Parts: sequence; C-alpha cells; structure tokens
Amino acid sequence: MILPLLPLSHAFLGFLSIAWGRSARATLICAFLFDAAAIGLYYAGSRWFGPVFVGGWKGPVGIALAFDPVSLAFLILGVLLELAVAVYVWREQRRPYFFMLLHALFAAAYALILAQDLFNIYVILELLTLTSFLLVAYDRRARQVWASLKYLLLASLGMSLFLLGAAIAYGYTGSFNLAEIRTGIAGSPDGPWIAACAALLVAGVAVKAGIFSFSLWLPAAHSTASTAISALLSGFVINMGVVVLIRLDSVFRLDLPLLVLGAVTGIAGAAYAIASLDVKRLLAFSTLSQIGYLLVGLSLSGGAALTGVLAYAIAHGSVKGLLFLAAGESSRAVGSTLIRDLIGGRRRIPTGVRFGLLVGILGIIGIPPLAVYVAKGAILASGKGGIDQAILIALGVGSAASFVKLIPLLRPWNRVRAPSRTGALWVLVLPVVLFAPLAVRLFPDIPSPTVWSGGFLWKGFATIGAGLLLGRFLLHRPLPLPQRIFRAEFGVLAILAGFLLIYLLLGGV
Amino acid sequence: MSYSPSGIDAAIALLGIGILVLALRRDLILKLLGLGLINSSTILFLVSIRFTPDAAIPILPVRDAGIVADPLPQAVVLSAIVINFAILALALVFVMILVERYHTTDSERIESEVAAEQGGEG
Amino acid sequence: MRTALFVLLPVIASIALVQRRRVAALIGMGLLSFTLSATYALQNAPDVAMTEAAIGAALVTTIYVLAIRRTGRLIVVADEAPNLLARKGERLVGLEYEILEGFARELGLDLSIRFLPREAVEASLLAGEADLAAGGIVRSDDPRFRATAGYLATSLVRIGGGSRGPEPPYTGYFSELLESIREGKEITATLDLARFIEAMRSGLTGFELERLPGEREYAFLVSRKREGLHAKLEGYLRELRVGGKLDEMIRRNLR
Amino acid sequence: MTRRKAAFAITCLLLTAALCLLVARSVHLPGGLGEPQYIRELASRTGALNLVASIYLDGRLYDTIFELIVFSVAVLGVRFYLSERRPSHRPAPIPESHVVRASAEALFPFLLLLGIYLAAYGHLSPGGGFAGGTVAASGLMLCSIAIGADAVARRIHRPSLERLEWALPLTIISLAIVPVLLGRPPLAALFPPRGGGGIFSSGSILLYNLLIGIKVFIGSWVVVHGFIEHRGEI
Repeated sequence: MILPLLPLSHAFLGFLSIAWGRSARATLICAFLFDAAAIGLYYAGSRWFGPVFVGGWKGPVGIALAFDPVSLAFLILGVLLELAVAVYVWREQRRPYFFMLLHALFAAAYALILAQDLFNIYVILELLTLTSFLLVAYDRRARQVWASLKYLLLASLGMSLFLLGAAIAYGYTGSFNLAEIRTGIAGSPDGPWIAACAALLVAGVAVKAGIFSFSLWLPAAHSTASTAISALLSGFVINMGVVVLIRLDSVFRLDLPLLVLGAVTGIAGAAYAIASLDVKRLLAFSTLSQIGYLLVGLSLSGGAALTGVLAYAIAHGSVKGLLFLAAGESSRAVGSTLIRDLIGGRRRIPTGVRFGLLVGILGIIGIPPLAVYVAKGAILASGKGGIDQAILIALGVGSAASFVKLIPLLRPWNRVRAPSRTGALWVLVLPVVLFAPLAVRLFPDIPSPTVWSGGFLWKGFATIGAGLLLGRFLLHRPLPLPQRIFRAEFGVLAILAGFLLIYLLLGGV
Repeated sequence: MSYSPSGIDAAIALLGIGILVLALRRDLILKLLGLGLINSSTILFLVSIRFTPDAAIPILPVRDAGIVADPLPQAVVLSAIVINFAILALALVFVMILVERYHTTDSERIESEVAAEQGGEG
Repeated sequence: MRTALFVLLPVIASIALVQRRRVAALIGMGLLSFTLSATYALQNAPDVAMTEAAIGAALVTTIYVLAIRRTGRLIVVADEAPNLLARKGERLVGLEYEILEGFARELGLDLSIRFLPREAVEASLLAGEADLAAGGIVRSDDPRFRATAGYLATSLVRIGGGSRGPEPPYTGYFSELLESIREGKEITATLDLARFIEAMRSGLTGFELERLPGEREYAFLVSRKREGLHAKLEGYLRELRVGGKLDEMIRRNLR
Repeated sequence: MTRRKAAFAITCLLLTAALCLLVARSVHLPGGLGEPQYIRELASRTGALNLVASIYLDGRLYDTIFELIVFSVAVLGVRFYLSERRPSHRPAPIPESHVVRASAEALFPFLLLLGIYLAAYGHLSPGGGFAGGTVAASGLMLCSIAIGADAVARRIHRPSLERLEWALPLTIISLAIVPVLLGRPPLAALFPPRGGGGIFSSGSILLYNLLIGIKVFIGSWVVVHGFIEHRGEI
C-alpha cells in the first residue's frame, strides 16, 4: 500500500528543501529517517509491502509496483549512501537546489527499484539521467559540463532505444507490464520481434548501467564530479541499470548476452583502471570492472546467484562509495588527484582518511573477512564451473591488479592530524567490515559454509596474490590502450555496435 | 502488391537519420537537433504501433459504435514529449556554458581543449 | 494523405539536417515538427498532435532560435573607465558604451564587452581575441594598432612617480586600484582625466602628482589587420561629430 | 586523417542501416487489432470523455507525476545554471514594431483564454494542462517580443513566481498522497466521477489539469525568459 510513498516522499522533500532555503540540509535527515523506518517496517513483517497497482487500476492501464528482495537490497544500499552523503555534505555550503537534486535522484532510484512497468521505468530512468547530469555539472566547471553533456547525449540516445523496445513490446503484447509481457512471450516464444525488443531494451539500459562500449561517458563523468556526487553515482546510481537488467532478465532470456557483456566490461574496465594515472579515474574504471562481475553473476541466474549479485551490489556499492569519499578527502589534503602526487604528498593525508582508504582497498580486492569477499564467494559458489568460473576468477585478478598502484598509500601508522570529514567514511567503513555477520541475516540463501571453507579461502587469496603480481608486473609497463574511444563521436558508434552484438547473441538472425 | 509506407517505416527512417546526424555532425546544435529527431521518431513509432486505420479518436462519444483507437500509447507519449523538452532546455544551457568557455560549438574542438586542459593540470 | 506524409517526413528531415547553416537546419526541424503533428492528427491522436504542436514545434523552436546567435558579435575588450564605459548595477553605461552600441547596431552585430585587467587589454587585441579595445584608452602612436581619431580631449596625470613608459599605465583592474586608494596603500600609476577624477573622489591624497604635458585624446584601438573595421569606425565617429550627436552624448554622460 | 574519418563515417552508416533494417524486419504488426478491452472500464471509472486524459491523469498519474518532477527540476535547473552567469554581453535589442505590438496586444488575451480553455476542458476534448499552459505562455512570449522581456518581467511579481515554482509540485504530490489518509490506494482519484459530460464530470482530472496548466505556464515562461536574457549566446 505505501509503496508509491517511498519515492514520492523524496520528491516532496526535494521541493520542500527549495522552500526551506537555508535549512535545506535538514531534509536529508528527514529522508534518511523515513527510509530507515521503511526498512524497519519491512523487517517487522508489515503487510504494507505487498505488490500494488497504483491507484487501484489493473491491466495495461495501471502501473504495477512490487517490493521484492531485489528492491530491499538496493533500498538498503541507497539508505547507506544517503546517510554517508548527508554526513559528508553537512558542512558544505550548498544551495537548496543541490539538495533538491539529491532528493530527486533518490526519488527516481527508489521508484526504479519498485517499478514493474516498462514505461514507468523509462520515465524514471529519464529523471535519473537528468538529475545525475545536473549533479555532475553542479560546480559548473567546463570539464564537468562537457562530461555531463556527453553523458546526456548518449543517455538520451539510449533512452530512445529503450522506449523503442518498450513500444515493440507493447505492440505485440498490448501492455507495458513486465508480468503481462512475460505471459505474452510465453504464448509465442519464437516471435521474431522478441530478439529485437530485448536487444533494444538491453542496449538502452546498458548505456546507464556502466557496461563497456555502451558507457564510454562514465569515466569522465564519475571522475570529474565532486567527491560526494562521485561516491553516489559510482556506488549507487550505476546499480540502477543493473536493477533494470535484473527485471528484464526475468522476462527475456538474457544469460548469454549478459555473460559476454559482463566479461568484456570486466576485463576492459580492469585494463583501463590499471593504466589510469588519476585516482578518481582509476576508481571509475574499477566501477566498470565490478559491474562486469555483477553481470556475469547475473547471467548465472538461479536463486543463489541472484542473492550473490544482490550481496555483491551492496558490498561493492559501500566499498566504492567509501573509496571515492576517501580518495576525494586525500586529494583535498594533497591538492591533486594524480596518483603520483598523492603518493608524493601522502604525509599530508590525515590518519582517518588513510584508514578509510585501507579498508576500501582491502575490501575491494576481496580480502576475506570484508564485504566483497563474502559476496564474491556467494556468486562463485553458484557457478556451474567451467567458463563462467574462469571468467569470474580472471575478473577477480584484474580488480586486484588495478589497485596495486595505490598500495603505497596504505600506511596507517604515521599519525597525521588534519581537519577532515571522516564521519562519512565511518558510515561506510562499518558495513564493509561487518558485512559478513550481517549478510547471514540479510541473505539467508548465501551458503556460508561453502564461502568460508578452506578451498574458497585459498582460492580467494590465490586470486588476490595473482592480481597483485600482475599489477606489480604491469606497474611500469603502460598498456597500449586506445584513449580516443572516450571522445564524444565514438559513443554513438559503440552503442550501435553493442546493440548488434546483443542482437546476435540473442539469436536474432 | 504495391508497397506503401506505414508510420513505423517512417519512424525507423527518422531514427536512422537522427542517429547519423548525432554521430557525424560535429556542431553541438546539430547534434541536439539529431537527438530531437531520434526522440520524435520514437514518439511516431509509439503512436503508429497500434494504429488502426478506421478507428475513431479516443474521445467519447464514438460515432456509430465504431472501434476506438488505443489511447494508452497516446497518453504515455505525452510524457515523453514533455521530458524531451525539459532535457533539451538544460542541454542548451550547458552548451551556452561551454561556448562561453571555449568559444565554439564544435564538439571535437571542445574535446581537444578539455583534453589539453587535463594534460596541463598533470 | 497519410502515406504522403510518411514519405515526406524522412525527406524533410534529411534536407534539414544536411544544411550547413544552423538556422536553416532549425527551420527545417520546425517544419518537420508541424508535419509530425499533422501525422499524429491523421493517426487518430489529437491530444498528441496538440502537445507536439505546442511543445515540440513551438516551444522547442523558440528556445533554439533564442539560444543560437544569428548575428555576429562585435567583441570589445576594455577595463572599466568611469563615465566612459562603466558598470552600473547590471547595466553598462557611459559615453563609449553609447558609441559602441550604436556602432554595433549599425553593423548589425551584437555588442559583447569583455572586461580585462588593464595590462591584458592590448595583448588580447593583438592575439586576435577581440575586434576593438576601449575603456578610456589615450591615443598614442603605438605601431601595433590603428587608433581611431580622438573623440574627446583629456590629459594624463602621473601619480606617485608612476610608470614613464607608454603601457600599461597601471596593472590590474581600475576598480582594484580604487580599492587600494581607499585603503590608503602606496600606488604608482598614470591616469587619464576620467579615471583621475574618480581616484580623487575616492580619497586620493598625499601623493606626488604630475600633470604630463601635451594635449591628449581618448580613442579606440583596432588591430592592424582590421583595416575595414577601422575605416567603418572612423566613419561612424565622423558622422556622430558632424551631426552634433557626439556633443550631446558627451554632455549627457559627463555633466 | 581523412581516411580515418571516411572509415568512421562508413562504419556509422553501416551500423545505423543494420539497426534500422533489423528493427524494421522484426516488427510486423497486423493492422486492425481491434479495440483494447480496458476501454469500457476506463470511461465508466473516470467519467472523462477524453480517454487519453483518463489514462494520463488517473490511470497513469504516477508516471505523470514523475514527468512533472522532471519538468520542474529542469525549469529550476535552467534558472540555477543561468543565474550566476550574468549575460556576458548586451545583446542587440529586439527591434520595435507597431504591427507586432498591436497584434501582440490583440492576441495576448486570446491566447491566454485559449490556454485556460484547453486546460479546463482537457477531460472533454483534446488539449490538457501541458498544451494549455504552453499556449498561454506563448501569449506572454509574444508580449516579450513586442514590449520587451524586461517590461514583461517587471510586471510579474518575482517572489511569488519563485514560490509557485516549488509550491505547485508540492501541492500536486500532496494531492496524490491524500487518498492514503482517506484509506484508499495512493494516487486514486480524489472525487467520485459524476459523468454526464459536464465540466465537473470527471473527479480530479479537472483539478490536475488546471494545476499542471499553471505549472507549465510558469515553467515555460521561466525557461523562455532565461533564454531571452541570454539570447544569442551560442
């Protein structure tokens, strides 16, 4: 019953923050309390979370909303980052419009995790695009504006393809509702339109989901935005594309395209991350590689793998948010985002920030008790062995190798006292460290004994070791990677090529 | 049998032209126009996809009990038109900011200048 | 009818978007929007047709037309000069401003004034970033520029044993100089009459002042390469002078 | 360099053609699918004659509210991103013309009335809040061309305009939440339909249409006014 209130309350608070002017930041706390209360209600077993047709309309006219484990997982991640961002920007002098954009962003995200209707997803994705586009360029520096305009051009193209796909689905099944489309497909499983429709929808979402060759705008946008926004985009917003892919995966059979796209994204992301000289760019590319891991996990489908994917999304989201905040604070202390300068000026990085970096880096390469290890284990445990297992391990190696460059920053022992905003870091350090015990409660499906077995631990350490060696080897050998592809003119080409790839993988020809 | 184009064919043709303009024209204004064309093509596609030639417009009362055109795509298209306008207005504002900084709307030149600035910082 | 429109749509679109000129492309796209609107009306979608006509055709075309520049710009670099070219709130006022605006209108150009620190004004003109330099520039025989005929007599005052060379008479913005004067800081500069009066008003006391000999005139600077522009500006100034308009403008701005 | 460009162009051409052909090839919809079944329910439940308006402002009000949020965020965004950029130059004034002025004076009330009519009768005939608001705003735009944007802006009370910019979306979102307090599903219609084809026949669609009309009127005026102040900057 209350499902539509979750996003609408955020939209309400957004406009309210314009009205309140100077005390706008207080609305962030209101929003956090509201969302936390919603999660609490869910765990208290409230019956308000049942599926609902908005306004009581059924059939193609009505918009269906549902709250399932996927929604819950992403709601939890959203609330975590909401709190971290609220704490981080508390001292910054931001205009009310900034808070309004944040609220609109969360309104869109929370609407998306509930959405079960293709056109509803389209409208929400547009709102998400618009708000992230405005937040990236919030400081109005020319670099940001250009990154964000490129993002807008490609994302709008993607959204048009998505709408085209939705239109085809409507034409054949007479509904935008995912469940009804599923029924329609089951009625005629080999219609020639299905492949085209699925390829258009997936290509459209892939632009937003940080999938390689579709999301060439991503590194520039995520690395030029201000610290809090980078953390939010990379930790949370990028996952919204994954949510839509999970929804689409339940309608169309997307296993093969997801596996291929995931492998390509993961490897390309890791390769570019290894070659990055700028810490924020490295983190942005690392996001790509982690999305690849998620997609491969998603392609394994099945109950346990989906749980693994959700756990991974939460784990990666909080670790990446933490890393972006810590990297932002470090570069603020040093005055540069180049890794070289950070290492040179590491004496100026405050101890708390350095501790955050330590937890983040250990977390993201998958050191055992921390968050990402558990989630990776859950995905690995559900693999059928063979090719996908090999891909998952290769991606793990790549993600460990990307962070070799930052290891000189990890020296928590010499104490540096400097004013820094470590409060937000703690908000994210806690879930990263305490993930393993919490996951037992959150995701009862995770096969804990397998994840903590000697074989898995050994595999985990071996992957990290191999990654570190690879990274050490590549440290002074620059990879010959084309940088031209990130220019605006290649974005369209890459989206078209990606569409054809998906179409072929779906067996459309 | 002679071929006569439907709204769907026209929409797909517009989509193709729009994508080519978006990819190949370097002027940002023309890129935005191309994007507008792509958006229009999806709208035409949606309106055409369930088009029945002899249906009545979806406003009651319907003349001589004929069938009514499907109002759902028409309703959702209204949202799409407004959203496209909103995004276009902001895109134009952003182009203004870029022009003020780089004095050009040529996307490749802006790209080179941004890259040069980034290099200069390092 | 419908079929004809369906054929027409891609034709209009492709003709519109291969245009070299943006305005032409824009007009083509406006036309396309109206055609689309007609198509929707013929496809039993009157609501969509109306919304497309109101937003897709009218509103979108309006904001494009407003945003893009149809005319060229007359780019002027200057430092602020009281009563000649100065900011008043959000507006620009002054004698030079009136002259330049009239000149730009005569050429059919939009006037664009960029304020720069005094030492950067000539450099910017030399670098070809601007068409004209203005802002209380005293006519000199600098071979790098073409100066117009003077439009107003003035003289130069040296403050605090300031620079003896021709350029720049002071560094930074004039407003910064005034700020320093108000704070009682030590300054050295060579000021023209308009700026000198303003400096006196801001409390310029206790400095060594020296009026430089010779009759000076305010003028505009044009780059050496822009012979045509120079001639046009000379012609425009002559016209103002002959018609008595210039005197009237001077009276209005310099009471 | 030119060879690379040509290769790029040809690749684009081929990929675009492939996309278009694939989509065209796989979409073969038979014409005349007949009437959707939900139409009977639609008409009786909302009481509105315009079925599109029934869906837009009742059945799919949730989408419409998000669309309105997009629009409001964009309008506020245009103001925000333009606000700290004082016009870098003073653009040439729009030339004055008595013909334009006289026709604007004649057309303005007409366009305003037409806009109000379109919004108020949106549930009975084509039109609705978005079209109505835009038409009314175009009257204002015509005036800004005739007597100058500053003159028009001076007659508009700015603080109340800015207040409306957030107050209207707040009102609309609140109206959508209100049914929950009455124990009905959120975003349900506020009033029961009366039927009969009169202006008050359709529950809350009239109310929403009018609110959206005002919102769009203000929003599009704010956007256009911003662009007039910064005209010719690209």
